Amino acid sequence: MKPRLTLRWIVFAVAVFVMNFPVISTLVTAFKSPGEVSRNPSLWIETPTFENFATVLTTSDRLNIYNYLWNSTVAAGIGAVLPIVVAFPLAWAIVRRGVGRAILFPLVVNLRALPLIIFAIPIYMMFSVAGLLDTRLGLGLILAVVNLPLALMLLVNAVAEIPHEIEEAAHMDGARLPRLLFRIVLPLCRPALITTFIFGFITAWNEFLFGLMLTTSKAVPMTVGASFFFATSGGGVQWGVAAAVMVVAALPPLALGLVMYRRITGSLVAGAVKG
Amino acid sequence: MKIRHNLRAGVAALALVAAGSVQAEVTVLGWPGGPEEAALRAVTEIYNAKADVAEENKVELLFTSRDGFFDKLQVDLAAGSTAFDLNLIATYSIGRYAPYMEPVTLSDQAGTVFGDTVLKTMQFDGKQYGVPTDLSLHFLYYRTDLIDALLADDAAKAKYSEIAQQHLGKAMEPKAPADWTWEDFVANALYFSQSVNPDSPTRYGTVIQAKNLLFNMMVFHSWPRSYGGNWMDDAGNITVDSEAFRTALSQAKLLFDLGATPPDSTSYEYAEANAAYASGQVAAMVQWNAAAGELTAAQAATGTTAPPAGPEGKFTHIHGLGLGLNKAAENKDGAIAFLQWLSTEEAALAYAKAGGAPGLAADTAAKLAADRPDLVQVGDYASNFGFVMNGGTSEKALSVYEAQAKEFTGFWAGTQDLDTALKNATAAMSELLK
Amino acid sequence: MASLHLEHLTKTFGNQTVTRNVSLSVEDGAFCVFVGPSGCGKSTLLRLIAGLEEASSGRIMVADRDVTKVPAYDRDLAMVFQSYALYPHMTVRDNIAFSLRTAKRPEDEVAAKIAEAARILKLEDLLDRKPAQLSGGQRQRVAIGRAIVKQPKLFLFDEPLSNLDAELRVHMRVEIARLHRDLGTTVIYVTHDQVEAMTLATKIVVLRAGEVEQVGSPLQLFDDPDNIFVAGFIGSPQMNFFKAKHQGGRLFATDFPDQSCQAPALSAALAEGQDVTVGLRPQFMGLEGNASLELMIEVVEHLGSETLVHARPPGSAQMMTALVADGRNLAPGQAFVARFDPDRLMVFDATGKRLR
Amino acid sequence: MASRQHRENALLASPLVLFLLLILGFPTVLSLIYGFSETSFETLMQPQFSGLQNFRDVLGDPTFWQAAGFSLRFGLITAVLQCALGLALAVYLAPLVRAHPWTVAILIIPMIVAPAMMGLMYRLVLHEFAGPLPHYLYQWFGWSPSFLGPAHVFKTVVLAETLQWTPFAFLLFLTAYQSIPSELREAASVDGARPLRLFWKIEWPLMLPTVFVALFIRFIDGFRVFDNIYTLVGSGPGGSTTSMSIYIYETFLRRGEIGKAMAAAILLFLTAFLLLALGQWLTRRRRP
Repeated sequence: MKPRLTLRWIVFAVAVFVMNFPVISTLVTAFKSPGEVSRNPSLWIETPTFENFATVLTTSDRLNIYNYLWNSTVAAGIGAVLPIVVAFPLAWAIVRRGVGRAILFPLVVNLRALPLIIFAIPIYMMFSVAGLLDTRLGLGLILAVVNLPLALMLLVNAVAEIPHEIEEAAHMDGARLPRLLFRIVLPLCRPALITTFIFGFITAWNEFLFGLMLTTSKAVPMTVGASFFFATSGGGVQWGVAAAVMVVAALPPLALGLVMYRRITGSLVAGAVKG
Repeated sequence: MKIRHNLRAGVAALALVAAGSVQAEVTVLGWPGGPEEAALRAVTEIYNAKADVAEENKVELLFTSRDGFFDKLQVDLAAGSTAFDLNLIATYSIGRYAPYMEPVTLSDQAGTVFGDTVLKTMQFDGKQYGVPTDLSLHFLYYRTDLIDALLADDAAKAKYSEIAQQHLGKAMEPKAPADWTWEDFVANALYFSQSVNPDSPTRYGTVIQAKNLLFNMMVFHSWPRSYGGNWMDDAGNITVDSEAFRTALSQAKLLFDLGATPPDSTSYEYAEANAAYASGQVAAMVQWNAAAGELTAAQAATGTTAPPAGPEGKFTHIHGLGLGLNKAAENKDGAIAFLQWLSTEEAALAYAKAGGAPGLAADTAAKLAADRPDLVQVGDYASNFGFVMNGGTSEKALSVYEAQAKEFTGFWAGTQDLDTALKNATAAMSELLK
Repeated sequence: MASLHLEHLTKTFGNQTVTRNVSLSVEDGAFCVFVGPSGCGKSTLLRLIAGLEEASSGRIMVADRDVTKVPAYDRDLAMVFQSYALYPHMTVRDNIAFSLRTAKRPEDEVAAKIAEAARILKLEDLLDRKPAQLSGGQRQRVAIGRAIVKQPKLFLFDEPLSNLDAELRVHMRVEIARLHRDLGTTVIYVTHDQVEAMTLATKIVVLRAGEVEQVGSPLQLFDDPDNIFVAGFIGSPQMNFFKAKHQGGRLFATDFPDQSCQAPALSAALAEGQDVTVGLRPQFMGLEGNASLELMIEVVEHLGSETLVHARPPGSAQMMTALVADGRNLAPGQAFVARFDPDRLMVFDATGKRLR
Repeated sequence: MASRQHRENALLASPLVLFLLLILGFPTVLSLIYGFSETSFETLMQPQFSGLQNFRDVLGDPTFWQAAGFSLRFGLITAVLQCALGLALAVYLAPLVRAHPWTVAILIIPMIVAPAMMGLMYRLVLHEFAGPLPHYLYQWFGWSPSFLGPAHVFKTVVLAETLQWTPFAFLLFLTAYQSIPSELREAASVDGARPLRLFWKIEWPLMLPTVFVALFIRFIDGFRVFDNIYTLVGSGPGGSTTSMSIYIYETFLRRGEIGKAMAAAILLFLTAFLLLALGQWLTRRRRP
C-alpha cells in the first residue's frame, strides 16, 4: 500500500511557509536596498543587492562581526558542554541511587521557570571581583546555568533508558564506578549527549539578556552584537541591515540544527517523552 | 573558509595596529549608533592627537547595544563597574545615576559656549554632573506637498472645516503648520485620515508612537505642557490630574479612536513611527529632531517646525545627553581633563561639525550657521520653547515616565478610562516623587 | 571454582521480605538450580550472591571467604542475564574482553582468551559484529562467552534460556550442560522451568515465597518430596492430587463419591478419620496395580511413544492425568480404570507436609 | 558498603552542587537578603530588613496579578494550541517524514531562531507600512487587522509563540507516533478500524503520556515567556502583555524596586517548585 503523499506535501509546504513566515520575510528584506525596504514591503525583490550583507560583514573598529561570532561560539560551547559535565554524574546518581530526587532535582529543573535576570546584580558584582566580566568564560558560565535544567532532565531520561542489567553486567565484569560511568553509561548516553549539546548550544547562542549585561566590548556575543547594527548611521532602524545581521546571526545554530536534525529528532525527544 | 580566515587575520592585524598606536587609558561609554557616536569619535580623534595629552590619558571609546542600554548602565553603575571612566547621562537619568557619579567642574568657557539653560540639563541638586553634548527636542514634521495642496483647494478647505465641525465642534480653517495649535494638529490629522475622510491622499493624518515606553512620553509631553500641564506644583503636589493633561490625553485619544493614527501605533516606537511616515501614508507627526535626516530622505517634501501651540504657547520637551564621571573610575584625572576639554568652544564646534547636536548659546551657534543651520533651529526652539517638567530631573524621574507610559498608553489603547489612568498615574507619581 | 555457603540470608525491601532466612551449601563443581514459581525470590537470591543486592542479614561465603559486604565487582563471579545485557556500543570482541581489560590483563592474554572462548562457543565469525546484528541464540552465546573468559569462582545464570524459542532452548540447555562438564565451574542457575532444573542440575533448590522448601538431587525431589508444593512443582506432567479421608486403612475420596483405595504403608500411622491430600504421579497410573480409580476419559493426547489421558471420576469435575505406555485404543467418552500400586501414593497432611 | 555508597553519591553530586554553589550561591543569598529588605539600586550595600513587606507589596500589586493572569492564560492557550497543531501535523505528516526524513529539518527551523530575534522579525513582518503581511492583506482585501493594536495584541503574541514552538510539540509527537509498534496498527486495521477510529482508539491512548509531557513543557515555557514578547511589543499598551518574567524584569531594572522583584521571583519559584512536586507525586501515584 503506497501512501498518497501529494496532499501531505501541500500541507507540509503550507505549514513550513506559515511557521517560517517571519524568517522568510527577513531573508527577503536582507536583499533589499534601504530605499526599496520602505517602498516595497512585498516578498518580491525588485533589485536584489548584497549591500546589507556587505555592511554587516565589513569590520570597523566598532563593529566586528567575526569577533561576535567567535565569542558566541566559545561562550555557547562552554555553555553547552559544562552542564553536561556537571549534570552527568548526578543524573546517574538520581536514576540509580535516588540521590537528590527530593530536593536537588526539582530545584535545578525549576531554575528553568525562573527569570534568571534577577541574579544580574549579584553575578555582576561577583564577576567583577573574579575578573570574569566581559570574558567569554564568564558568559559561558552563566549560559551553562541557563542550560543546566534541560541538560539534567535530558540526561536523567537518557540514563533511565539504559537497561539496568547492562550496568549490573558491568559490575559483575569487575567494573568499579568510574569505569562503569565512562565506559558503559557515557557511551550509551551518546545520542542524548549530542542532543543535549545541540540544544544547549542553540539556546546559549540565542541568549540575549546576560550577553548584554555581562559583556561590554571584548566578549560581546552575536545576539548583542547584532543589535549594534540596528542603528549604525544615525538614523532609525535600518531594516535591511538589521535583517541581514539577523540572517547571519541565525546561520550557525541553524546549520548545526539542520546538519544534526536526526540527532534532535531521534534521541532527545524519545528521552523527553519518558519524562 | 579561506577567505574568512584571511579576513580574521587581517582584522587581527588591524586591531594590533590600532591598539599599538593608541595606548588609551580613559574609557568612555557613549550613546551608540546615532550621530552622537560619529561626533564623539571625531572629537576624540582631535583630543588624542593633541601633544599635551599624555599617553595614559588618551581616550578610548566604548559603545554597547542600544537595546537595553539604560538597563545595562544601571547594572554597571550600581555594581560599581570600572569598565568605563566616563559614561552617558541624560537629563532624566542624572537623578538616578547621581549616586554613582561624581560632580565635575567644567572649563571656564562652558558658560558662554552652552549657556545656563543647557548646562542645567546636566545638573542635579545644584551640582554639575556632566558636559552637555547633545540636545534632543521635538519637531513637527509635515508633508509640505499635501499641506500646500490643501491650502490651495477651496473644496478641500470646506471639507476640512466640515470635519472639524463634526469632530471638534467648531468649523476650522486649514493653516500653515508653523501657526498650528494642537486643535489644528488634530483637525489636520483627521482630515488626512481615510477613516474620517475617504478622499484623503494618505491613510493616516498622523502617527503617535504610543508603545508603553518612557521615551514616547517625552514626545507626548509638549502637548499637555502647552495647556499648562505640569508634574507637580511648587509645593510638591502632583498635578498630573489636571485639565491640561485631560485635554491633551483626550485629544490624542480622539485620534486613536477615529483611526487618525495607525491602530497598531499603541505598539510603535521610534523606528515604526518613522517607517510609517517614510511610507508616505502619514501627513504630519511630532518626532525627535534626530529623525530629520531619515524622514527627509524618505519623503523629500518634508517641512519641520516647532510643535503646535496651546493656550500657554508653544513648548518642546528638551532632553540633554552628556558625559559624566563614573565614581568608580580608575583614571579620574585623565577623565576630568577630557571633560573639561569637551566643554571648550573648540570641542563643541568640532562636535557639531561632525554631526552632533550640541545645545549651543546663540553666539556660538552663529559660528556654525553655514555648516549646521538646523542647530540654529534647535538652539532657537530650546531657548524659546524648551521646558523640563517640575520634578523631571529628580532621582525617580525615569520611573515617573515609566508609570505614565503604562497608564496613558492603557487609556489610549482602551484598557482603562481617563479617570483611572490619571488616578493611577497620580498615585504612582506621589509614591515616586514624595 | 569454589563452593558456596549461605547462612541465614534474609532480604527485605521496605516491609516486604523477599528472601527469608535461607541457609544453603553448594559444593565445589556442583550445578545448582534455584527453581520456583515467579515471585518466589529465586532471582533475588541469585542477585544477593552476585552482590547486586545487599543482604539485610545473614552471610554469604564464596570459597570460604565472607563476601557479604564485598561489592559485586570484587566478588570475582560471572553472571549471564536473562536479557543477555550485552554492551550495545561494543563489538562482540570488546564485550568479551571487557572484564579482562577491566582487570588490566595484558593484551596478548586477552586475545588468547577471546580466541579460546570464541572457539568453544563457535563465535569466531561474529567477533566484529555489534550485538544488534546478532540473533537471540548468538547473543546468548556471547553472554556466556563474556562469563567464561573471566574464569570466575561461580557462574550465575538468571533464567538464561527464557528468551529463546523452544528448539533453541533445548539446544542451549545441552550446550550449557556440556560447558559445565568441560569447565567444571560451580554453577548457580535460576529458572522457573522445572524441566530445565531436572535436566541440568546436580542439585535443585526449590523456593517458595522467599523460603527454601527442599534441597536435593533431581531424583530425590521427584521420588521423595518433602511437601505438597515440591511434589506438585517437580515432575511433568504434574502430580494428581485429591482430597481423602482415612478410615480403616483405606483412603476415601471426599470430592468424588464412592471411590476408595488402600492406603500406603506409612511409618507414621494415619489417624482414624484424618483428612489428607493424596498425590499420585501420572507416570504411575496405568493398566496394572492393586488399587484403582474409575474415571471417564475426556481428552486423549497421543504423544507417539506414550499417551496422556485426561479423565475425571464420574460425578466430579476434578481432572486427573495419566501417562500410559500404550493407549492407542483409548478414546474420549470411554470408561477408564486407572490402576496403580498403592505404595506409589503420597499422603500429605492438612498443612501440606508429607506423611511418610 | 553503605558508607562507601554515601561517599560515592556525594562525589557524584558534587560537580553540579559545587558549580551551582559557585555561580549561584552568592547571588541566591544576596537575593534572599534583598527579598526581605527595603532595597534600591542606591542602597545595594545597605539593605534594611523589612520582613515580609516586599511580599505584601507584591501580593497587593494589581499588576502582579495581571501578569500572573497573563502568563497563566498565555501558557495554557499556547500549550494547548501547540500540542493540537503539533499532534495533527505529526500524525498527518508521519508517512511523508518516513519517506523523506529531511522534511523534519525544515519543519524545526522556527525553534532554532532566537526568540528575541523572532520578536524583532515579527515587528517587521507585521508593520502596517513596511511588513509583507499587511501589505498583501491590503493588496488583496483592502484591509488589514491591527495585529499589535489593543484588540488583537494578545492573539498576535499567542500566534507568534505558537508558530515558533509548534515544531517542538511536533517533534515530541512524531517520535511518540513512530514508536507505536506497526503490529498494533496492522492488528487494528485487520479488525476493521478505519483511520479515524484507529487514531482515537489506538494511537491517541498510546500517545497520551507524551501529550501530558508536551503540555507541561510548553506550559512552563509559555508561562515564563520573555524575549519574543518583550522585543515585539514590550509590556504592551497599558501593560496588557506583561508576563511574569516581564513584570519581574521591569520591577527590577526599570522601577528599581529590587526587593519587590526578588520577592516576586521567590514566589514564582516556590509556586513552580510546588507544582512540579505535585506533578511528580501525581504521576507516581498513577503508575505505582
